[in-house]
Amino acid sequence: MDTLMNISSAVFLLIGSFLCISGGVGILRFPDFYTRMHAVGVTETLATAMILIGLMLQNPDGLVDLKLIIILLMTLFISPTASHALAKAAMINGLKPKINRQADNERLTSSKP
Amino acid sequence: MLMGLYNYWVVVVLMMIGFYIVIAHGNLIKKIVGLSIFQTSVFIFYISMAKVDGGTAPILVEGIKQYSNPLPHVLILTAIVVGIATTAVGLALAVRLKEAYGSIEEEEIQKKDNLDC
Amino acid sequence: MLIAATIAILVVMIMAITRAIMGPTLYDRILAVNMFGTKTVLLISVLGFVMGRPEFLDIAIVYALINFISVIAVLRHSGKSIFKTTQPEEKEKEKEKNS
Amino acid sequence: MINIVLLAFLVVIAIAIVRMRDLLAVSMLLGIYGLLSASFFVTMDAVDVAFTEASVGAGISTLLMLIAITMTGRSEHPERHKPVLALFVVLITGSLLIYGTLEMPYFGSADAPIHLHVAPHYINNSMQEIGVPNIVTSVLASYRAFDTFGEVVVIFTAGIGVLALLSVVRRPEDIIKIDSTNNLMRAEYLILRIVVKMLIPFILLYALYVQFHGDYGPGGGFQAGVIFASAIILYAMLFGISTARRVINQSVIQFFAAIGVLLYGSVGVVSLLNGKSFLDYSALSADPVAGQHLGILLIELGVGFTVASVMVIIFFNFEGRRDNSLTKESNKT
Repeated sequence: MDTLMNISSAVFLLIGSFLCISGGVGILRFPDFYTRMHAVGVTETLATAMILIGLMLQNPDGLVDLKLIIILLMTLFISPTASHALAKAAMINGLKPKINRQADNERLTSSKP
Repeated sequence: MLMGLYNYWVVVVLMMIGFYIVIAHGNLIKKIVGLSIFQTSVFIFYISMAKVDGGTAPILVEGIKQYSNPLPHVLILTAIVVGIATTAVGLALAVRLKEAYGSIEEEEIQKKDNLDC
Repeated sequence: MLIAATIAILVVMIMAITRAIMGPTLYDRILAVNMFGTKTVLLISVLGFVMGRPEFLDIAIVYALINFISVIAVLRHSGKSIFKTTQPEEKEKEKEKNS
Repeated sequence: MINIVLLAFLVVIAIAIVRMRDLLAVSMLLGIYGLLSASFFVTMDAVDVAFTEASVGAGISTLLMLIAITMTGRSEHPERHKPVLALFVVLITGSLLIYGTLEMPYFGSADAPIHLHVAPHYINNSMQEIGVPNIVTSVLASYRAFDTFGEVVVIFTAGIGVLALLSVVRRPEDIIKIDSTNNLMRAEYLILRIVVKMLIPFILLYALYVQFHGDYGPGGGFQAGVIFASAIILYAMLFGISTARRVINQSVIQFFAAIGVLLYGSVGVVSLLNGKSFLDYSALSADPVAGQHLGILLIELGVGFTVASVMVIIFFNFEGRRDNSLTKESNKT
């Protein structure tokens, strides 16, 4: 039972770390603000959830698990809300998404027979 | 020696960065930012001194003998809240100066003062 | 495994700091700060387990609860001229004009 | 090991702050700086300090910077002359300080002078004398209570200072104008309003937990006050300052700020009248340990009142000033 818990906790932690890093690569490599925000916003909640679940499996103590669950719930509620607020603020203040129309058109025409 | 004094050297570097911002930049808000960097470096200095190798957080638990020094923690804990309150007073002064002089750049304020005399 | 998670979080922190310093717009920086906040929540919770005193999750809860106040502040004051951004391309055009 | 990495991050951020001209970006970097220093305090076992830094740095400090910058302008003028002299002074001072550190006991050594004098007494005897597991709380609120009293008075004075500098008297038509812009804002952010409305009770409840759990875990009046104030500030930002003022009247907050200091001081006076020294709580009850518990509870409550109300006063006055300058501009045009 103990080894099962340890292994599953390790798996959850590894998945969480991988998601974290992919979000980090996204914030570095993507071309403009909205795509970066997409990378962060999508990975953030799931990565946090995975790492926190991994931690929960490490420790069967009731109070610590309760605190971890509170953190998890709050992150699930707040993180998307913050992303929403930030995107809205950027939009109101006139930051336009970067659109490469030429490339889109080329792709459309090439896909047509 | 490098490992033993690394924390203190970083503290000195941060302190000097804050000091440099305060004396070299003319913008009052930037000066307040510099002051708060300086302040944080002092916090880091105190907390680094309080750490004991093998010690843990100073909250008594059965079975743990070695704790870090609680006294610097107390001093810094209050200093952080006092720090934000005094920073607020500094920002309020900057806001009033902006209303009175139309600028928060040191040189421009001095120029206006000299014109008034 | 906890060590691996800590290292991963630190690597992501480096990436967020890079983005916060590079910019280019204010919103990229706010995004980086926000991301850094959630990563700090994770780092503090993992550190509690690494150091063997996991009862100190209270600090992580504080960050989880009130970390987005600054984003709301930016949203509240947005629409004022001070937050208006010029597009990066426009900036480049202006530079070309000037030179 | 991890503290080395965090300190290196701090230096990088500080250098970036020096070079940056956009003040809003500087305030964002300062937010990262606060987050990093809180993580550093956790690695140094200073959980109470990290808690305070978290509650201050997560919300209020960045917020105040942002509001002040919206009033004073975003960009910093470049310096006219090269600051060679400043660099020279900084380098000289820095190298002298580094020279000073060479004599210091190494980081983490248990026999450094700082660990030999008072700290062992606190660590070994506080459980019998005070009966509180969190040594930081017992030092803060009992052994060095007079010191903390001074700090609370400083915070109170800072609140009065901001009030004197920024408070404005409004005409009724201005209030209506400000209200209408705020109402406009309220209609727009539906999602935010719902989430925040759901969140505020949790934040308030958590602040109360921090306030009363400070004897057993990290926490206490300072942190709880700041968290409580953050909840009110969140409400004020999303539902408008004037709505928030209707809920929590300005004069009531000022009253509470004074009540906190008064409560702290009067606990001291009561123990003085009972024949012990100022702020010696064992005078409060027949059993000294029970007296200590009662005293710590009361003065932490006083600290919480003062800190929370001063933070709310600071925020309300900054925002009120900003609204006022906006209406002045619109009246001119």
